[in-house]
Amino acid sequence: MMPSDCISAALLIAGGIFFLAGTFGLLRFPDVYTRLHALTKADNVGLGLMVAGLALQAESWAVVGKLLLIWLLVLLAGASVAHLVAGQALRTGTRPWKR
Amino acid sequence: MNTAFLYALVGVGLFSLGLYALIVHAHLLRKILAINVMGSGVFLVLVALARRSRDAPPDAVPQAMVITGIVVAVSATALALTLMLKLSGETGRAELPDDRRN
Amino acid sequence: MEAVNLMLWTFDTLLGLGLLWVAWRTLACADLFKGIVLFVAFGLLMALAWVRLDAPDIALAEAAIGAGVTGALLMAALARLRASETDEGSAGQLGSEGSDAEPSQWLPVVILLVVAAGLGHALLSLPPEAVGLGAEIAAHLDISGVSNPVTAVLLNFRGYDTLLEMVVLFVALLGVWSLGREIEQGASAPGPVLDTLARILAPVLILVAAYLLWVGAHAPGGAFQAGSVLGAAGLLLLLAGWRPRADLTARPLRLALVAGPGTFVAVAVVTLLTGAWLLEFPPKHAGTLILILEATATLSIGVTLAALFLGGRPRHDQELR
Amino acid sequence: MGAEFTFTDIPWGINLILVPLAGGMVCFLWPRMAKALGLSSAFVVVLSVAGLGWRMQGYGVYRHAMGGWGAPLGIELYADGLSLLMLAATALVGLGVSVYSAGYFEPKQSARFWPLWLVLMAALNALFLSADIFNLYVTLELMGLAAVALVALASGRDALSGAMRYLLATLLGSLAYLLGVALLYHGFGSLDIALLAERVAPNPALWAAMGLMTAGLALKTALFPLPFWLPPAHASAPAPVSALLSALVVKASFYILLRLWLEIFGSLGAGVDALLGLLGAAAVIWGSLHALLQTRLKLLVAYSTIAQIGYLFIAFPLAAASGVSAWAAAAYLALSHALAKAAMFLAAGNLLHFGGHDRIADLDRTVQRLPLTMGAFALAGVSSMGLPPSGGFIAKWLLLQAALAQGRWDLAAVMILGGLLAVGYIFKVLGYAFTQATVLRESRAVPAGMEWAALLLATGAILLGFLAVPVLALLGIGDPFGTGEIGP
Repeated sequence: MMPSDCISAALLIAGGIFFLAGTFGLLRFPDVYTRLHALTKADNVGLGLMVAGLALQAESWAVVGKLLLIWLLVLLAGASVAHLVAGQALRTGTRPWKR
Repeated sequence: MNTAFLYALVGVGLFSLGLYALIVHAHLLRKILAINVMGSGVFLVLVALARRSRDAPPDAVPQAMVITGIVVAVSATALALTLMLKLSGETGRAELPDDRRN
Repeated sequence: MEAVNLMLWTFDTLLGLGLLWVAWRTLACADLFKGIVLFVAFGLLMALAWVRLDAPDIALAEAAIGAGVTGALLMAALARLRASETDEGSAGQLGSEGSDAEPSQWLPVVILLVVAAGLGHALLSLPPEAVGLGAEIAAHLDISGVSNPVTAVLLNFRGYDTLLEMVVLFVALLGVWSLGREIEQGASAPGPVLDTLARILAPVLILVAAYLLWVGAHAPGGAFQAGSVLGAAGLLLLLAGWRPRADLTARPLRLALVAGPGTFVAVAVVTLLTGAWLLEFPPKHAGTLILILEATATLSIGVTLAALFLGGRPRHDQELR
Repeated sequence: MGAEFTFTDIPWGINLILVPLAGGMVCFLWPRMAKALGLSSAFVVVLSVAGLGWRMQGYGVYRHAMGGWGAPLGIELYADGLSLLMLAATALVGLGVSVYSAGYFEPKQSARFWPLWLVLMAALNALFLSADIFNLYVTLELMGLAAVALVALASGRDALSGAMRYLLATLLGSLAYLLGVALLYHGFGSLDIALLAERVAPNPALWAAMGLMTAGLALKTALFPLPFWLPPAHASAPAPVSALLSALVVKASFYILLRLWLEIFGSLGAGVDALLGLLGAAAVIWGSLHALLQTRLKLLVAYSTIAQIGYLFIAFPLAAASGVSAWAAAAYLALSHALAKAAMFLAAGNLLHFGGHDRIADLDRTVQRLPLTMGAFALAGVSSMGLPPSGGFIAKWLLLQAALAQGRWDLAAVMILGGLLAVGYIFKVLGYAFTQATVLRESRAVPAGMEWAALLLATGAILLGFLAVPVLALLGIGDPFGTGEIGP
């Protein structure tokens, strides 16, 4: 195994862990706001790690560019959609969870 | 069991599940969902069975048929949803009246 | 290799069971909104299944149309349905979901189990080697004008199907338009976030559509995937409150809607006049012709999907001109 | 292409698909021209069918390899006598309905009707010309969606729920058919009907495909016990649309079923054809009885369609046992019923337009006031009852002969009973049309074109009673029923 392969593997596994954590958060957190938090945080970082891991394996810069573009688009969409969902929830009267 | 048969059987399962839901549910939106699930089941059978021999290159004909089918499905769904909205605007319910079934 | 195979087998089994479970929840859960969300998830799982079946073209189409556009159409319909039902005291919604208990529920279950068992038996009795046209396609691919076999089938070998399929989309639009005008959404102001998102994303989506269209000649992609991405861009703009100007919704919109099938018919006539058969592309020009057909098809698919999302004729469309 | 371009070179079959398709799109772009374009398209289609028939008489069956590929890679068009007969029915009914519609719709509805109708015409022609089971699926869906949209043109609760029910039924039928396509393709490696016919072998996949496709198409054809969607859709649609649905659209799915049966599933036969015959017989009785019970004219005509479809299915067991004449009878019945039923619905539309209602008991001396319309209804009724001289008589006579020759007294009895019930429901309408109603109502004038369209179609159904020899000869082109001779 090349050293870059090892780094890739580590990044991919780390990304997977973030996704797993995000999914748990989505399922276990108490209200819509905290769930959104878990989802976006974990997905953005998890996907970023995965993209980084895959970029190391890419055959050309064009592929790296596409991977980066995917990540940026997901960041943009995830952030906006989370904002919209939270805003809608506030408007329809869902109170943020308090301990 | 071969992967191809596994997915084909899942396709049959989806077809039957959709058919059941189409029969028992009264709400039109759910009937439309059921039709879509049935369609996905048929598409899965269509493509999965072409992968029975793994070493050959994929057969493009079923794949093209499924792409055609997906476009047909979205067309039908759009028409059905608009009809449903008009009907519920007329009757106040998104269901078919049952009185005509004799 | 054994370990990899076992992992893949486990993955396939889990995915198959997951598909069935999500489909069942989609159809059985009490809340329709939840059902639609699950349906979108179902579409994404289907896209995964397509990848596992070496069908990336379908995976793209499924994710964009099956999950994306269909999901948006369903959501919009549910929102309009709820809006109209709250006027009537939302009796219909509750009543419809609770009143499903008919006495003879076991009969369909039994019949369907028998049907499913029979179909399963029929499937498993098929010969283990696929009989298909894979070799036939490979043999003719070099004179088809493209190197992606799926595009070759869709636009060349079975281009006639695709012509009729474009007309199916057109007919759906005719049907929706004949049912009335667009349904005005209530007072949900789009807000700055959605507006900005649409401003950034729409051009990117249009670029992606162009890329998918171009790449479809030799790699997964093509007119349908590109068209649905274009449609998604239109959907986003419509959601953000954008509406086409009055002078654009008259003839130009109608022209865009028929551009795809219209070009197809025109090319069909030209090929018939210059050659012996309808839609017979001379190998030298096949690539160009396919690109022209795909470009107009992409435009029409995109515009039609966005127009279908409106749920009726646009405000400024005049029927009699 | 050679220097000289002769009459034979005109691609008649292609015209049948492309002309209405292009017409429909142009109608959408320039709604003001819709009526003129629609009428001329319908006229060109009639000419093209005549040209196709002329060419086939000289050169035999028509084939066209789409894209020049040919089966199995590409899609082929194929027309033999059976296709030609169905195309002729489409063209004639299409022309009659087009002339009728030119007077029927108000401008706004007209702008919506013509594009949909022209696309439906293209779909029907494409369906009757197709030799590829997946291409048939696409044409089926195109036809179904266009038909549903046309039903919904008559706004209002009944039409909308009728259209919705129809849409769900037609989608379900198509999906069952498509699953059958998948099994046939993966079982035998082709989508072309002729190639499949060479390759099929009785195995579970073929049985399953047969079950799925037969059930799906029977649902679309509204075979008993699955006709629940037909009466509401056909009765609530605008009159010309009802005519198209009853005359042509249900026949299209029957045509596919017949084709598949003749080429692919015929070898499996055993038992299934008997079942189809039984269902057909039940449909004849059930549909006729319901027609007799109706108080509204359009519903009566719609239930009569269910009964007439039943006759088509009675041909299955008869043809399986011996001979071609039962198939020829079914094809003949499909043609004459198309003309007669279109005429009936158009006449019913005239009455509805005239009096503002279609309650049979309040028809109020329409015989004197709308003689052409009632004449059309009566002539179409003659064909539906199977009285001579009419196309319906020839068809039912052939069917009855086949039944008697095989000693199927039960089926013969059902046919005779169905005929008697038809006499009952037709005369019920005619009787009220002669008498004066208790409550007098205002009436609106009916445009002459609408009356003549109905009358000419009905006359066509009667004329078929004199044309048995040439029509059966045309039907024999390409030997669609596979034994080399046709008729008695």
